[in-house]
Amino acid sequence: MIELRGVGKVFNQGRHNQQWAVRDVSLRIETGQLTCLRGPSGSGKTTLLALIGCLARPTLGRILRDGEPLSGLPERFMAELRRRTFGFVFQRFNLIRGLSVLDNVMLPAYPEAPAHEELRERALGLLRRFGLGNLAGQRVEWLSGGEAQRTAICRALINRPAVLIADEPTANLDSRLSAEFMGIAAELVASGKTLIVSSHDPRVYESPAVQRLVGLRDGRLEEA
Amino acid sequence: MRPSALWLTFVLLSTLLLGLSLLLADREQSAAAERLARGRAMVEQLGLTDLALFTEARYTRHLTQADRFAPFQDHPGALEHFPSGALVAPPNH
Amino acid sequence: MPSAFQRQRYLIDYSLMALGRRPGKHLGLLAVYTLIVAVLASVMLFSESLRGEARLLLAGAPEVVLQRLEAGRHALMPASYLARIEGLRGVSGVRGRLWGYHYDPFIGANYTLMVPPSDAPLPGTLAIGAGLARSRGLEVGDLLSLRAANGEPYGLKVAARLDTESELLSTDLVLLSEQDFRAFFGIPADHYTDLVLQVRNPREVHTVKEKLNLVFPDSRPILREEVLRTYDAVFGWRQGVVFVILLGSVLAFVILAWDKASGLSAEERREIGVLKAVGWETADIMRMKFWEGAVISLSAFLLGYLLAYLHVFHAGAVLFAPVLKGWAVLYPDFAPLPSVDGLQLATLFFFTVFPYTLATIVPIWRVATRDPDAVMR
Amino acid sequence: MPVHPAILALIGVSLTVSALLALAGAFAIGVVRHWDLTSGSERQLRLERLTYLIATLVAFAFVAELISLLLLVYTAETLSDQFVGAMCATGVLNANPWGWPALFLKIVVFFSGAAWLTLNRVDTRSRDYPLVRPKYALLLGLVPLVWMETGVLLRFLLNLDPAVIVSCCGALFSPAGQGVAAEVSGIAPAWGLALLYAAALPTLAAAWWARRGAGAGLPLAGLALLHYVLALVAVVSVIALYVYEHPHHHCPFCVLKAGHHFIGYALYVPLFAATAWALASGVIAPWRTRPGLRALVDAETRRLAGRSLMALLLFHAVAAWAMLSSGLRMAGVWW
Repeated sequence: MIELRGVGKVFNQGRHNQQWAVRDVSLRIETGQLTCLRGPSGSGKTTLLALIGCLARPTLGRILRDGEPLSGLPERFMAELRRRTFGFVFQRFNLIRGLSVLDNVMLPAYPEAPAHEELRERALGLLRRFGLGNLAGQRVEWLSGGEAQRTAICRALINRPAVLIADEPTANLDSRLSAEFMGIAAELVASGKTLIVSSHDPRVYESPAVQRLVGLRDGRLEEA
Repeated sequence: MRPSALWLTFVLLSTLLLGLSLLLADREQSAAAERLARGRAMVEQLGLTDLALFTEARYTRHLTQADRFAPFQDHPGALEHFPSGALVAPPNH
Repeated sequence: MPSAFQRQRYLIDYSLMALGRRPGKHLGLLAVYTLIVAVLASVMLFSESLRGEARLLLAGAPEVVLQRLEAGRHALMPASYLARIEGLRGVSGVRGRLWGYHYDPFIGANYTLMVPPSDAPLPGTLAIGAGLARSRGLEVGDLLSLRAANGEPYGLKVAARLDTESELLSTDLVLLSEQDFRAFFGIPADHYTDLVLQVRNPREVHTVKEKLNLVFPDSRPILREEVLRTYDAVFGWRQGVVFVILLGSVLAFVILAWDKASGLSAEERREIGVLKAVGWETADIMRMKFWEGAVISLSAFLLGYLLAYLHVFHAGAVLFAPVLKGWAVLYPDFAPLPSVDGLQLATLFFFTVFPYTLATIVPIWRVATRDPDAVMR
Repeated sequence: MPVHPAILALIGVSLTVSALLALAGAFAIGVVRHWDLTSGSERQLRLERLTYLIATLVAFAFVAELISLLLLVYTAETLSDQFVGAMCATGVLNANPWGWPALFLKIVVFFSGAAWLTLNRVDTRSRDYPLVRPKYALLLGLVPLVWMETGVLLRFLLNLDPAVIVSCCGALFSPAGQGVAAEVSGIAPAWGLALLYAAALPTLAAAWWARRGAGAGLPLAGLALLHYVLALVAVVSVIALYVYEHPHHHCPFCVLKAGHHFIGYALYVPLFAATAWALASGVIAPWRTRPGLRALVDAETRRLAGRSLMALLLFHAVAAWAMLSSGLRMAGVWW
């Protein structure tokens, strides 16, 4: 269970364009649930996801997971948490061009340095599970939107993370692929993963798969 | 085939070749021992002092016999102009 | 806990994949850097080989050569000096040497004419070096006629050809009898070119030198030690000079490496952000980037050295011939004796890898410590 | 000074290392002054990033120092034939008064570099950078040491004059002479060996115990230092004699020659490595008392002790092999 206490994040601290992206957010995210952050763009959804996923450090407040501090750790441990506990699916997928699909999926596991053969098998297994088995050798630049997102999902799952974070997953997808994504999301939650999704797309926050809806406006929690 | 496997094999292979070149050099040194002995005998017998590497001019042909200002003896204003002069410093005695 | 080596291997994987994304540029960079290292290594190997051979061959050089100087120029040595030297304590033997130069306009080459102290060719005949024979197309039995000091052609029959094995010493040598030498150059009977001395106790050679300086103020003793040190300096000097020049090109490469490491395109910077976002530590990114530099500089060192070894010892340093030959017509045909000095190898490795890596520390650090959350926006 | 590429390399390295250390020191001062882990401010983030740069600069300088130590000895060894009267590195180091200080300072910098990197490694592995202040204080102490070493080395290299007649190792390392080298050479081989093994056994035991138990860093470091000194004494007084198969040739540098199959490097590298690891485990030992650090320091000590043990065993194997396989038989004379 992830708990946020009075978390705030400011950008350009001390300069004229100082801006509080997230202000005094206190929130509990249950394990094994799909939590959706709803709010217009610029409401701090993405920043909040970054704080939860240890991509950034809060300026104020603390974030804990099962009582253990997530924020305020040296960068080395933040990276370790990103690698082992969290899996990320970015809005623009952020796949690394020039590398094959298989390589992209394996990348997050490089610092763990598992046996190479075992890692390859695990990656291929994931790709086959999401119907990308035959695209393993393909360069990621030539993938379609849906294929790219599923590759990103495989990459997020390679280190068997407990929590999956998806930022505006359906922003670049048509309704068929969005429905397909929500299906995958439901399936992942059913298999025990905790999912945190941010979106302002009704196909996401009105989907039955969402167990908890959190509203956000101008960096503050909206009293739902 | 992992890219690192390829590159590490290349490094291993060329390091072995490098080691081989060191061994080869040692072997060649000993193989050339009598040739060098014969050469030394010629030097001793004829009283030679220099290698016949740069035969363009007397001070480059017999470096050890020339001295610092030998190159400029042709006439006071002569500039030392042989290519080998660029490679060979006038001896310090 | 996977071994450190395993983790490094994965980082090398990524570095190579990253380099592989733009093969043209990186292979070009590697090729040029390898070429520079190859030239640097060739100069070192060639000089070291010649220095070694010179030291071995010239170990037989005369212990002391006494040269007479007139107005600062090399002059003939009167026979009277011989008698005066024999009286010197510490000198166990002395003999006069007869040698000189002759410019042959026919092929535009300088010959070294010399009278061997023992078993000299019969009067009217001569022995010639292999290089000379080759460039004049002379065989044993042919006649070689040169213009004597008095302007008349002076013909001698070729009695022998010196072995090509010793060309490094004898490529331009002409050995003839004392009688022919003196007639050819018009040198009076009681004069020699210079004197060669044997010293009873090699340790005393310095004291003998002092004595010679006192007794013969107009002449200059040259010790064998100085002969050897001259060749050490000659090849050492060339190594040093060429080294410093080529360091300029290594420096250019260092600036290139610095620029490549810091001048990352937006695409590459975003990629590093993605790597960090998916779980790579700053230290991993830095090591990966260092591996990128190490792959290029280490490969350049290994390839460059091996190419240089093949070039110098199997292709007879053919690329250096024009520089070494200069304007000499007579150039010894010799295969450099392979000799590799570990110190040079270590220095070569040092100058290839160290500056290249050093230049990239700060740029790599700056790139590796970017915020991962920039990727989300 | 002979224009030899190796000397250019040595000068290049020492100047670079001084510059790197100065840069690292400057950053360290900035970090120590404003360090406050609890604040999430951007300045704290920047300071944390700086620690990576400092660690990289020092690690790079340390590797460069290690290479230049080997290069210095190897250069002195190879250039010995250009120095009148020098038969090996000793002669070259005698060429002017800065030779030996340059070598000793390089060794001291090498050991302190190893210690700092170990301290840094423990600090970065813990959750709250506990050793930030002590480690950067040690770094600020290291900077002047490196500058002094660079100054001495430059004076040595720039004043190297081949024409100077130098006294070779025969003169320096002979019982008849005076000075430390002579006294060490004068020690009876039996005593030399006895002292070596008297130091070796407890050191090996300490390393073995440190590898299994906990918190044996300090005793291991102390014993290893003692063993290091006695090992060098043993090399000069007895081991070298067996390598040269000559009862009066005490020189510790001639073992580096190719003629002796570079056995010198097989002896010295493990000895230096073992001592460096042991000293490093000693440096981190006092921090066991800190709450968050006990487990980390113990794990690191076990790792270092294991490596130190391996290197010590290798050194003694090479030394024993050198003595046993030597043609010199001194039974009955020495023992």
